Amino acid sequence: MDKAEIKAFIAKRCAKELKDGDVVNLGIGLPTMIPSFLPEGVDLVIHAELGIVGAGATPKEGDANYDPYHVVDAGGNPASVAFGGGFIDSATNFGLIRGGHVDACFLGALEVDQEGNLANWIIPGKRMPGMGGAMDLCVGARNCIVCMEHTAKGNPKIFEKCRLPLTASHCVKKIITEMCVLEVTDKGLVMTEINPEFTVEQVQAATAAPITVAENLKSMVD
Amino acid sequence: MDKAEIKAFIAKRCAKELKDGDVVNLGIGLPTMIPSFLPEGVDLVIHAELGIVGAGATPKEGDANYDPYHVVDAGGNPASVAFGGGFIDSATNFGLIRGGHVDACFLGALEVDQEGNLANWIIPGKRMPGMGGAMDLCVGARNCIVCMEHTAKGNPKIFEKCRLPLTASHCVKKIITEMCVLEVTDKGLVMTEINPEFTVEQVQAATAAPITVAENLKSMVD
Amino acid sequence: MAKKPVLTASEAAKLIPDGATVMCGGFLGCGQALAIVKELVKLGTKDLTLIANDMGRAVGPMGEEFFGIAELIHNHQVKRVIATHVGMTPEVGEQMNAGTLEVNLIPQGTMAECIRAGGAGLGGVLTPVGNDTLIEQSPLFLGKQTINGREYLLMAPIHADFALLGTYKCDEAGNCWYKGTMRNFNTVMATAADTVIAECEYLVPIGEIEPENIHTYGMTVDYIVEGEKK
Amino acid sequence: MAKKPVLTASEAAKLIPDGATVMCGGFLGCGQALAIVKELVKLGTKDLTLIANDMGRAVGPMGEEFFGIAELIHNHQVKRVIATHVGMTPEVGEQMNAGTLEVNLIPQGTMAECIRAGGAGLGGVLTPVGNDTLIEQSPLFLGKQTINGREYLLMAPIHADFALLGTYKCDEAGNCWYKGTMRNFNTVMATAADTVIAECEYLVPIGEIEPENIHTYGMTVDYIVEGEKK
Repeated sequence: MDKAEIKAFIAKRCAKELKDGDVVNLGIGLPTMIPSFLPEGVDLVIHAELGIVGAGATPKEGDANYDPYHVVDAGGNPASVAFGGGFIDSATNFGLIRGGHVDACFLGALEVDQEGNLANWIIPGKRMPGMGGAMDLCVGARNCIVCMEHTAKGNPKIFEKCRLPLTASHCVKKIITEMCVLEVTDKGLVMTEINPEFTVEQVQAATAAPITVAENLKSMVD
Repeated sequence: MDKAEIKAFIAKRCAKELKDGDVVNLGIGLPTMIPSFLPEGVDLVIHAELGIVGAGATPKEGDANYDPYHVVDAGGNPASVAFGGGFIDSATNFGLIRGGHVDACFLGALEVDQEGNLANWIIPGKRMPGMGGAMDLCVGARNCIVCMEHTAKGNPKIFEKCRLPLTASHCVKKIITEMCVLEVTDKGLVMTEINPEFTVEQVQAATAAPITVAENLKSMVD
Repeated sequence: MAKKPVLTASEAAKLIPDGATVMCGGFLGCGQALAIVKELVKLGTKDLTLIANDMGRAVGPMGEEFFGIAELIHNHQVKRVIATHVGMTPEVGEQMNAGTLEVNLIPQGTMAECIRAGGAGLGGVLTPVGNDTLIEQSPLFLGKQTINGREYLLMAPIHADFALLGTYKCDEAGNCWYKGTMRNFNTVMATAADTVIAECEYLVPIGEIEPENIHTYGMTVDYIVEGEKK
Repeated sequence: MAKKPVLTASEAAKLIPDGATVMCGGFLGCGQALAIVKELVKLGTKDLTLIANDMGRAVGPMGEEFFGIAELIHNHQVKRVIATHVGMTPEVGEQMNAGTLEVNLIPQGTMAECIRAGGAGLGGVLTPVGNDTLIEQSPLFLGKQTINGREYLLMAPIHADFALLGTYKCDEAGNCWYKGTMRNFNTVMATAADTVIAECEYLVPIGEIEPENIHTYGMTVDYIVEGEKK
């Protein structure tokens, strides 16, 4: 699989986590591909930190709802509200996030560990863009799912313990990569699904934390 | 003075505390008479706990804005919004009250004392209607002014220390009655104005707390 | 966005079991889910805990006998109330004195804020209101804290099993708009209950409430009930 | 209700002295008081502390050079920022590394809530967000508290000398309405500063914004500025 195929593969698997009516927040990059893999009849409420409850498709220049000065997303790009969605202020919006009204958030990680700790906002001395709404989402969403390539340039991203400063502790419930699906449990990481292109040994070699293989290990490609 | 004259006298004096643009909350009864004594050009923002920022005149049956099911005041009576006013939810509204955005609240008291403590919401074993928004207003308004008849059936209402359960402590800045104007200071009650119909001795006799007479004692009737 | 299920007032009332904790929006009945409350009265659902600014009115704006949740009190269906003011429903005091009703009074702003905190995942509310008063004996009072030299009461968040909203317009996605003073506690209550039921006077198509002018967001509403137009 | 004074952007900017703490509504410039900011740049007001979600954009939506408060950073007029994300304005990182700019990053929800608390007279914010992170070293962090078995950070309220709102419509009484995603932090900031200035694209007569649809209440607004229509 090339990079694009890997991303699509992960996004497709992520889509299975969702059911009709779920309120979800999608991080930048890979997570934004998830909605295109939803089965017919599964309609999400896309929640955007910047102030859209029920975001719509990204408008293009010339579209009636293209308004780059008044309706934008958290990246500053033109956005839109879905039919039935609304605009909201930041305090109320993050009240909804922190209060458990968002069913799931999907986001990438620099590092994630077997305790469900997540690091994705800062590399001290190198990059400090800020956490934006990520800390609130990781703590507040009912289900925090990391979706990412299993390794970075061949190096593990899944550890026994994160080394980088955390975004949130004990928040990640599930890790979905091109190799496998890992659940974060009291007893560490449990692999519940595997991509048949890989062996259990290959997954373990690419992971810097022990992995328990579930008794009924399934294929990611069903 | 009969009861009605006494109330009007007090309300008229209260009106002098206000300047154009002030945001005020008026308790039930006497305080609601204050606006009718405002000089020309003094326009208040009347703040209503129930959810009106800038309340208007009380509408009568047949008026276009008479809507007893949708626009009411804290007594459940038909109310209206002034031109330029708005409707607001309770959390935001009390945020404005607590946050010091209300310039003054005028309210009556069962008891008030020389420390500025106020009791006006409960008589244990007899009446317990509830505090409604009174506690928030007393603590939150920049200026909390008690306006009431000086005594109740001849008995003092102004004490060294309140006996009834408090609405709020150290909140009252000024007491305006038909007899005098008292300021609450670090050194106790200071009489700054007197109704020329009464003597200082009469005021002191009607008050169950020591009163210091201001050096430049003025007449309430100028 | 998915449409929300529309129930009759009777169907909605049947969702609420005996012993439930129910938040009721409304201020003296203005902005209250009047039709659902009527059905709760008919059903005789009992041992309710009600969280509401007040207990409605013994007499309605047009002389109606009972207006809003006052009838649940009259019917002895309530075991506990958390409210700010109960002076318009004398039966509350009578039942309290008779020992059949527990009454917890808290300041109006504290109530709004504690409900908001319950819906917004905050650990509590730090308010200067209620200092040196009986509020320090409230079951919601968790302790005192001095911050920057000022004393605050730490009050507990409030959450409920059900919230009944009394709205004016509700669209098919559950977005709500309140006329006049109906909004009061409804907007915070919509965020602070496991199941949220929005009664409306007018059920309108999606789009009729402008996306900028939504007062309660449909994502927090579970069911819609079309009530009576007033 | 009294009308609010209308100033030019230049007059408004001159109200803000060197060293002032200024809250700026806006998210990457959307909902920011762009005209007033431009005048602050011209005036060269210095040693500002800015409180804003981000520091605007180095490049605007239509390729503009600087969009919003990014230009104040570029011009070295800012000594400290409290923000949630500064990735779109690389100069913030550069000045921070050079030791000329203090940067305090806090989570977006915490920022909104701390500003709201500052405007609503609350003693602080108890949030579970930031637990076990660098936020525990933030100057706004006041301590940890366990409530009902869960750990919360107590974060300090935020208040400022000035708040600059970027609104769409503003009526003569100061009531504001925001289009689309302009609202963001503006509504809470309007309550949490000594002096509040509302810049608008359209100054409209009273009544044009329905009393139910006001986003920022005129009673909290001190001055109105008519800015550029976008």
